[in-house]
Amino acid sequence: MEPRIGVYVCHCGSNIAGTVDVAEVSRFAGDLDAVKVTRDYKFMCSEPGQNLIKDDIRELGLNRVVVASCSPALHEPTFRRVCQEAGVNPYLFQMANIREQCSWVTEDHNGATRKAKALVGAAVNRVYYHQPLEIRQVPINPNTLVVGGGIAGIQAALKIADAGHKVYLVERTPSIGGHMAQLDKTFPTLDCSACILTPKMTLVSRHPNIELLAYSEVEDVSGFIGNFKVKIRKKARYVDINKCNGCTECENACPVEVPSEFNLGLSKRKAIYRPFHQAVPNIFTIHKRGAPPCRTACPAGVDAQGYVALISKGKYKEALEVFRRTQPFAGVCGRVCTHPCEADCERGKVDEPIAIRYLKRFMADYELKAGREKAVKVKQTQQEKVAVIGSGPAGLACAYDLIRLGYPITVFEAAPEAGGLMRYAIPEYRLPRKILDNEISYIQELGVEIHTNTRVDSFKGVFDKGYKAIFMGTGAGISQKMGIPNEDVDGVVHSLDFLRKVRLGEDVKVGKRVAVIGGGNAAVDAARTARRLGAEEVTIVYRRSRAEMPALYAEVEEGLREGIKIQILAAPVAVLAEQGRLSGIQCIRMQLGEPDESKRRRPMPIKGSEFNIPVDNVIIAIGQIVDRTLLTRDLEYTSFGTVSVDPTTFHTNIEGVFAGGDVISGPDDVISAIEAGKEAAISIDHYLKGIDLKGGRPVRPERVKNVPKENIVKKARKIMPVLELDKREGFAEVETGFSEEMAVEEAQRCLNCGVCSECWECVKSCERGAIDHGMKDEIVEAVVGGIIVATGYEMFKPRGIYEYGYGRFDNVLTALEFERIVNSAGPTEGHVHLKDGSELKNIAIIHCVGSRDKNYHEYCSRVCCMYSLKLGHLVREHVPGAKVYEFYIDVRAFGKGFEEFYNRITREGTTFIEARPSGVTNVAETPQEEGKLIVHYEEEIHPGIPRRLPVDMVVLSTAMEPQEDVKNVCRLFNINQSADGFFLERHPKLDPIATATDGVFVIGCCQGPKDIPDTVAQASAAAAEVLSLIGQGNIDIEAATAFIDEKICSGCQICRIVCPYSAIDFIEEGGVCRVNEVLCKGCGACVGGCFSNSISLKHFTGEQLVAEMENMLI
Amino acid sequence: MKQNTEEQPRIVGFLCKWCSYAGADLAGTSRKKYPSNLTVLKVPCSGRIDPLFVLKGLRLGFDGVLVSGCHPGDCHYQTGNYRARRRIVVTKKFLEYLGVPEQRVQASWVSASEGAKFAQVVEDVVENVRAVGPNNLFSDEG
Amino acid sequence: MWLKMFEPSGPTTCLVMKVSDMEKELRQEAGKLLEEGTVDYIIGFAPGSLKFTTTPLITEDIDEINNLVINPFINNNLAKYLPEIPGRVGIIAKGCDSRSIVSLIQDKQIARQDIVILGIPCSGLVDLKKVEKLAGKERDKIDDIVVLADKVCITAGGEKKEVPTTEVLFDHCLGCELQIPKEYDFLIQEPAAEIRDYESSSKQIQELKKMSPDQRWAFWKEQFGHCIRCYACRQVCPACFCERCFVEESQPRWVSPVSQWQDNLIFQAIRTIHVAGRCTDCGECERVCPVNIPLRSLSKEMYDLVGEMFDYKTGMDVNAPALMTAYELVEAEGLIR
Amino acid sequence: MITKKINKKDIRKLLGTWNQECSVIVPTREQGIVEMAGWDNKDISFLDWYRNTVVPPKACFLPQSEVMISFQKKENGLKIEVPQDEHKQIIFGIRPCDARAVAIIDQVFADTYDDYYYSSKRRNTLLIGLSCSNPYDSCFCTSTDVNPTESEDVDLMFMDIGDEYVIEEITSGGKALLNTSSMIKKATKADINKAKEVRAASVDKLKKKVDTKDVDRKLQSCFNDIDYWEQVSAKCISCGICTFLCPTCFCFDINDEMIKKHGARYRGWDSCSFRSYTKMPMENPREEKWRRVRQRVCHKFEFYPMNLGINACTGCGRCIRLCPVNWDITQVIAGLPGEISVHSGK
Repeated sequence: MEPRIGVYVCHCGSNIAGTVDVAEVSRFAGDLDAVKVTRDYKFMCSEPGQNLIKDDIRELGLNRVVVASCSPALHEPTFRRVCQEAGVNPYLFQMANIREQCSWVTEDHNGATRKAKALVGAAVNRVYYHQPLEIRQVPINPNTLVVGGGIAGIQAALKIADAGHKVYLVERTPSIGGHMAQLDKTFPTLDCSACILTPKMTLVSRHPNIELLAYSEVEDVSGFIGNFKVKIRKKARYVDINKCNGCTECENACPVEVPSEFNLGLSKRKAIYRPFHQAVPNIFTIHKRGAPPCRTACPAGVDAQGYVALISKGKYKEALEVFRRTQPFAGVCGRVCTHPCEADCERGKVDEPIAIRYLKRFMADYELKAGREKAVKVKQTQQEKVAVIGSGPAGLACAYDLIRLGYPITVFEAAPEAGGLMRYAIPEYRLPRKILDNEISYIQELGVEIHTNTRVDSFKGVFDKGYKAIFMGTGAGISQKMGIPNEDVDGVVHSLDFLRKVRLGEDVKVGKRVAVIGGGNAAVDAARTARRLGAEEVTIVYRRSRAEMPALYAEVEEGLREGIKIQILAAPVAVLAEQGRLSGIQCIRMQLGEPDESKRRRPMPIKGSEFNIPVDNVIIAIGQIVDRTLLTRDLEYTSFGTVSVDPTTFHTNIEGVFAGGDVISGPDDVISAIEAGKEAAISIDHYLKGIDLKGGRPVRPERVKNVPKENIVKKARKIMPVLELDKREGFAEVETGFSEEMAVEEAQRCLNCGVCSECWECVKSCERGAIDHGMKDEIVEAVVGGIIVATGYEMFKPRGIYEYGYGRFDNVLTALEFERIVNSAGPTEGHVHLKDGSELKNIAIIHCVGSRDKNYHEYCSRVCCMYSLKLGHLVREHVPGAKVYEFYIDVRAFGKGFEEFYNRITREGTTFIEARPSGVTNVAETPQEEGKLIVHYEEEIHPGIPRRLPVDMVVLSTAMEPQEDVKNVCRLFNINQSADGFFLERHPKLDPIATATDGVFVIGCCQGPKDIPDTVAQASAAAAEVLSLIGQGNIDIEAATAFIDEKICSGCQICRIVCPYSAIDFIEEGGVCRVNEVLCKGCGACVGGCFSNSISLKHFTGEQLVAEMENMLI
Repeated sequence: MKQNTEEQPRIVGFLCKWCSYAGADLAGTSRKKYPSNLTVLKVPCSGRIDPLFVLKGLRLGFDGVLVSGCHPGDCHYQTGNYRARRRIVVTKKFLEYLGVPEQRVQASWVSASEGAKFAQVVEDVVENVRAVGPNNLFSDEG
Repeated sequence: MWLKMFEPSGPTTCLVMKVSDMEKELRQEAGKLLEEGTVDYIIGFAPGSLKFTTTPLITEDIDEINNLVINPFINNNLAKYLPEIPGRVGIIAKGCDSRSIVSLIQDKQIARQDIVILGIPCSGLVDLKKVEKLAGKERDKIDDIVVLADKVCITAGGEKKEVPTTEVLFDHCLGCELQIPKEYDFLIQEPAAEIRDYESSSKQIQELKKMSPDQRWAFWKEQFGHCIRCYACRQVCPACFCERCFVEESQPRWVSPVSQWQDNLIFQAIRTIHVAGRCTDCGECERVCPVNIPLRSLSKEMYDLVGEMFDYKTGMDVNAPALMTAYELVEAEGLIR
Repeated sequence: MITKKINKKDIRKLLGTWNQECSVIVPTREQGIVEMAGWDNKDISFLDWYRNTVVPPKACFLPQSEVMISFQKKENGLKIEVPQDEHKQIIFGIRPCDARAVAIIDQVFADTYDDYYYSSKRRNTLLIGLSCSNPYDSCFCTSTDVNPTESEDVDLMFMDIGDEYVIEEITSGGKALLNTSSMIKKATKADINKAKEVRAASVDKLKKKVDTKDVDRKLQSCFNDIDYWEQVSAKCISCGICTFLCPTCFCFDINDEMIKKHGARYRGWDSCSFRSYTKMPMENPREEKWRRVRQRVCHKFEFYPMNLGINACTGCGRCIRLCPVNWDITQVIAGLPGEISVHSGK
C-alpha cells in the first residue's frame, strides 16, 4: 500500500509556537514525499486535536501519521492510541520531539524552526518505512514463586494462596520463620514474636495452595513475566519428610555437636537437628557439609570423623563398628599406619591435628581388653569362589570386603602364619602378635578360610579348582642390594630377613656394633630390634638429612632415646672385610642438591670425604623388590619391576587375576595395601557379576571446604604415653596407649569438619526408618507467572570493630544474641546473667553499630533504636533493678507508636546518653571498675570531656546488611543493587517493590532495612501486585523485537553471546541463530553486533534509521 | 567545497531512549539552552549502534556524529552500553587514523537525570565540530 | 624452517624444489590422516603454475599428497577455506594461519574437533614485489631466489645479488608474532629463524601517523581512487565470513555498489572495523590487491589498536571470547564524555 | 601487410602530432599498476618497459563505472540528462591479444545491438597495435589463435624490429593517420625480412600452450561433470580479479544513486564470480562456487564459440598472473575429461 502520510504540528500553546514558526514547518512538511496533509494546531493532544487526526485518517485515507509536538515519553501512547482507534496500526506513527529537544532549549527562532523542520522531515521519511507491528500477548501462569521464608515471604505466600493461587515458597534453611523467629518480643507493642509468628508458619505448612520447599534453593530462573521457568534444588535432608515425626530420638543418638545457627553459636546443636522447636516443617535434617579431610585423605577411605565423634561420646563399640565398615585392622593401623588423615586434619590449622591413629588404637585395645564377642559368620549369598594369594594387608582387606559381599573366600599363604609383612617385618614391640592375631581371627570368624604353609604356583591350578577370580597380594619380598664391594660378606644381612627371623623366634645373634643402612621404617625397626638383641652401638646410616627420613617421626625419636645413633648425610661406598670377615663400612659424606622427582633434595657425594665405621654387622634396609616366582611368570611387569595392573581396576593382564599391595606398587605402607585390596574387591565383584569393571565404582566423596574455625579454644593434642626406657625389656610394646579419659578428651577436640560424621547412630535410633544417608538432592522445576524475592538480611558482624571488644570480651554481645538470651527458649532459657553465671547489675546498649557510620554502612538501619529500647525494657523485666544505659546518636522514633514507646521506656528509668562510645575496655582505673567493662565516651553536649562508664555487659545494636550472596541472587533474578547493596526497586516512590525485571518483586529487608509492620505491608502489596498480574490473564510483550534473516546468518553467535536476555538460540540444524521473540526486549545489542546485518530490530531497522538520518539534512 | 555557514555544523545524535534521550528531554523541561545544531535520533540502546551509522552519517554530509548512552553499569538492558563502547571507540580511533578529525565522532554517557550535562555535551560537541570546519571529507574536489 | 632447504650449493629455483625433510614429514602425516580416514580433506600448498608461486591444494586424493610443498612462497591463508569445506579437514598451518583458524573457532565458524591442524614453523615468506624491485626485473624474469638464514641471493639476467632477508620478506612477516602455531594437532618440530624488523613492518603506518588528518585523508582518497572493487581483499580474508557482506545490502544501501573512491574507502573502512579482533595481520588483503592499495596499513593499524586498547591478540587462545563479545567494566577511558 | 616504418626516435613526435587533434592514450604506470591513460605529451619510456597493462584496454570503452543518466528532482518531476561524449581518441600500444578482445566485445556492444555508451566511445577511437616480444610466463595467446606480432583488429599495427617500427596499415582510418606525417618511411625488403625473423622469434617465446581444439565440444559433454567442476573450483575464492581484469569480460550492473535531490544512474563492472551476481529474490541459480567457475570457463570457451564462432579468451594470461590463488585456466582446459594436452613454459 502506498504510504499516505499526515503531518500534525502542535503549537503547545506558546511552548512550541513561541519559538518555532509552526506554520513554516507545516508548509515545509507539505512538500515532502508522500505527505497528503499537514496541519498545525494549538494542542494536538487535546480531544479536538486528536479528532483532527482521526478525521483525516478516515477522510483522506491516511495510513501513516507524524505528530510534531512534545517528547514521545509524554504523548506517544496517546497518539498511538489515536491511530489505532482510527484503524491505523499504532506503529505506523512517528513523533518528532520539537518541544523538549527544540523549542525549549533555544531562543534562536530561526535555528529552532530549522531544527523542527529537520526533525519533521526525518520523521516523515522514517514513517515512510515503518511496518505495522503486532502487539502480542502471552498468558500469565497463575503460579507464584516466593523466595525466602521469613515473615515477608510467609505473609505474601499466605495472601496469594488465600486468593486461590498456587505458591511455591522456597526457604534455604531447614525451617521457615526467618529472623523473626529468633526475636523474643517485638517493639513497640511488646508482643511475643513467636506467639504472632508461629500460627502463620503453621498456616503455611497446612495451606493446600502452598508448596513449601524448605531446605531448598532456587538454582536457575529463565523466561519472563508470566512464564518464568524456575529450577529449585531441594537439598537432601537425609530424613524422609513423610516418615519423620519429630520424636528427637535421632538427635539424642547423634554424637556430633556443632554451634547452633539459630542460637547464634550460644548453644550447640547436633548434626541431625531441627533449628528450633516450632520449626516448620517440624522435621529433622542432617547437616552434611562434605566429606571430612581425614576420610578423603585416607587411602582406604576410613571414616575417621565417625569413630572419633563416637569415642567423644564414650561409644567405643559403636566407634569400632564404624571403623570396621571399611577395614578390619584397627589395632594394626592404630599402631603402624602412616596416618595421612592427621596430615590433612583441619584441627591442625588451629593448633595440632587430632591424634586419630591413637584413638583408633584406643578403641581396638578397648575391645580386646573388654573381650571381643565372636563375629557373626557372613551368610554366603554368592556362588563364585574367590581365591586370595598372600595374606598381607592387601589380600586380607580384599578377602574382608568380598566375604561381606557374600562370596566364599579362601586365602593361600606360603608362610606358617597369616599377616604377611604385618607379622614378619614389624617388630613385636611395635605391633604385638596378639593384636594381629585378634584381627585375623575376626576375619576368619566372618568365614574367610586361610590356608597357611600353602604356596601357589600357578593361576591355572587355582582356576581349575573352581575359583572364579583370584586376588594376588604376594608383596615385595626381596631385599634390594646396595651394589657396593663386599656386600655378600658374612655379617651383612638384609633387614627383612633379619626381622623375619626374629619374629619367627629363631636365634638371631648380633655383634656389638651394628650399622643399619637406610632411613625408612624398616631401618629403624631393624636398628631398634638389633638394640634389643644386645647390640651396644647401633648406627643408622642415611644419605639425606633427618627431615627427609621416611620413617615415622615418633619411631625415630624413640630409637634415639633408646641410644641409636644416626649418621645423616652419609652413604656407604664399601663394606670393609678382613679375611672374609666383616670389619666395618666405608661411607662418604653427602650434601643435598636440587630436589628430585620425589621433591626431596637429591644427595650428592662430597669428594674425598670418605670415612670408616667399624662394625660387626651391617643390616641393609634400603628397600625391597618384587619377587619373580613361578606363579607370576605370565604376568606383565612394569619398568619398575612391579606387576602391571590397570590403575583403576587392579586387573592384571591375565583374565580374572587381580593384584594389589606391594606386588604392584613396590614397598609401601599398610594402608595403601588395604586400599588396593579394597579396590580389587570392587573389581572382582563387578567381574563376577559381569558388570563393567570401570563403570559404577563408588565415587570418592569431595573434601569439605571452608571449615569454620571461629571461637575455637586452643587445646593441646594428647601425647602417647610410652614405656619408660628402663622398662623396655625384650620386646614389650613401647607405646602404652591412651587411657579412656585421654581418648574422650582428645576426641572432643575434633572440629567435625563434615558435620555429620556418617556414624549411622541416628539410623539405628530411628524406629520409623526415616533416615536415609544415601538421599540425593532433588531438582524441582516449576513454571510461575511472578516471583517475589524476600531473601532478607544479615546482621552486621561487629568483630571488625575492634574497639568495641566483640569476640574479645565475654560479656560484649550483639543485640540478636542478647535477644536469644532473654528468650525463654534460648540457650540460657531466659536467665539473664553474665557469661560466668554471675549477676547482671548494669548494662550498656550501644546504638548504630555498623549503621550511620562511613566506615561500615552509611545508611540508618531503622530498627535499632526501637529494638535497643525494647532490649532495655526486657533487661529490667528479667533482672529487676538492673541499670540500663542507652548510648545513642539520635533516637529515631518515627513509626506509629514509637514515640510513645520511647516515652514509656524513658519513664521506666533507662538512662539515655547522647554519645557514640569510642571503645569498650576491661582495663580498670579505679577499684569500682575492677572486673567490669568500661565504656569510653564523650557526651554530645559536653564535647571534649572523656568519660568512663563501668558496666557488666555491653550490647551492640548492630546494623542490618544485605545477605552475603546478594550478588548471586541479583544475577539469578536479574535485579539490581542500590548503592547500599540492597535490592534496587524500580522507583523509590511510585514503584517501591517492583524491579527492573517485569514480574519480579522485592519485599522486606532484602530491599532495605525495615521493621516488621513495613515488611508485612510490603508483602501484602507484593501479593496484590502478583494477584493483579494474574488477574490480567495476559500480558503485552515488546512488539519491536529483533529478528534474524536465517538465510544470511553465518552462525557466529555473537548475537547470542551479547544478548542479556538469553533470547537468542543457536539452531544446530542449519547452523543459524534464531530470536525467541517472547524473551526479546528489543534492545538491539545483537543488531549492533551483527556485522552481516542478518539481524534487524523491528521499528529500528537500518533502513528506517538511515531514512530518518537522510532527511534530517534539509 | 562547503564553507562555514550559519547552519553549520550539522550533527546527528544517536541517543538511547532510557538515559540519554530522557536526559535530553530533561534539559528541555529544565529549559537549559544549547545550540540547535544537533538533531536527535532515538534508539532503544546505544548497543544498537553499528559503526555503519557513523560512516553513513558522515557520508550523508553530517559534520559530526554523537552517540550517547547510559553510564557504564546503568544500561537499561544491562550490558548494551559496554558493547557499544567497544564498537564506538574502535570506530572513532580508526577513523581518526584514516584522517577523519576525532572531533567528528564523539560519544558520551548521559543519564536521565543529567539534563545539564546533556546541554553541556551538545555545547562542547558543537564547538568542537565547528572548529574542524564543514565536512568536506567526501567532496570530490581538493 | 626452509632455510636449510635452500643450501647455497648450486642454484635451486622453487620449481624444482628438493623434497625437504619437513615436506616428507608433512606428507607422511597428511597421508596418514587421509588413509586412516581421520580427515576427509587435506588443505595445503602445491607448486603453482608459474615461477615462484604456490597454489592451495584441497584434496581428498591420497595421490596428491606428494604435491604438498613447504617453501617461502606459501602465501595463502588457508584458514579461509575451512568454513566451506564439509567434513573433517586436515589443514597445513603456519603460525598466522593457525591464529586465523583459532579466530574462526572463536567465532563458531568451524568446530575444533572437525579440524586437524598440521602446524609448520615459518621463518617468513618472500614478498615477490620486493624481490622484483631489488632485482629490477619482473617475477618471470628472475632466475633464482635462494633464501639463507639472514640473507637472500637473487639471480636475474645473469646478475647475482645478495640482500639481507629482512629486505625481501613481507612486511607482516617482519612483525610476526607467532612463527610456530600454538594450537595444533601435529607439529613439525623445527625451529624457525627469527627474522624481524618491526620498524619496517609498520613503516608506512608510522609515516601516515606523522601526517595531518587532512594529509592522511588525501592519501587514502588517492589510494581508493584506484580500487576496482574486485573484493579480492574480502574474499581472501578468513575473517570475512559473513554470508552477506554489508556492501551487498540494499535496504538500506550503506555503501554504493558503484566504484567511486568515497564508497570504496567506506567499504574498506567498515570492513577493517568489522574484522577488528579477527584480523591476525596475515597480510593477504594487501598481497592480493591487483591495484596495490596498501591495505595492510589499515588492517595492521586496527590490529594494533585493539591490541593496545583491549589487550586483545587475535587467535592466540581458542577459549578466549571473541573481541566484540567481551568487555571490561572499565576500558577506553578518556574517549567518551 | 607491412608497408611503412618509423624510427623509434620519431615516436614522440608522431604521438605529439596526433595529440593535437585527439587525445592519445598510452600505457602508463602508476603505483606499479599499468593501464591505458592519457599521454602527458612527453614521456615515451613505456616503449622500453611496457609489456602489457594490468587493467585491460576495455576500460577505455567500458569504464569501471560510468554515469548513464543524471537526474534532479524538481517540483514537477525529474529532470534527466544523458552525458554526451564524442571526443576522439587514439590508443597507442594495444597488444594483439587485447585488440582481439576489443573486437570480441565489439560484437556484443557495437554490432546488432548498439550500446550508446560503448559505441560512442568506440567509434571515436583508433587502435594502434604494438607487437609483443616479451610475453609473461602466463601468456598463451598462440593457443587462442592470436599472433603476438600481428593483428587485424587494430587500425595500425606497429612492430619492433630494432631501431625502427615497421607498420601495417589495417584500416583506412589508420592509413589516414600516417598520411599527414613526414616521419613515416616506406618499409624496405630488408625491413620486411627482419620483421619475419622477429615474428618467428616472438611466437617462439610463448612457451605456455594449451590445446583449445574441440574445447567447446568437451565442455558441452562435461557440463554436468559436477565432480570435475567442484574439484577445480575448490580453491577459487570468488573474487572479481579474473573477470574485472579480463579483456573480454563485459558484465555490468546498473545502480541509481541519490543524495538529497540529485542523483545519477551508474553502470559499473560486475562479475559472474560474485555470489550475488545472479542473486534473485527467491533463489540463486549459481549459489555454488563450482557453478560460477563453470560459467566463466564455459562462457569463454563454449558459449562464445557456439554463438559467435570464436573463443572469448585471447590468452593474455592476466587471470592466471593476477589470481590470488594461482587458479590457472589452461590447467582447467587441459584437465577437461578428454585428450587435450598442455605445455607449460616452465
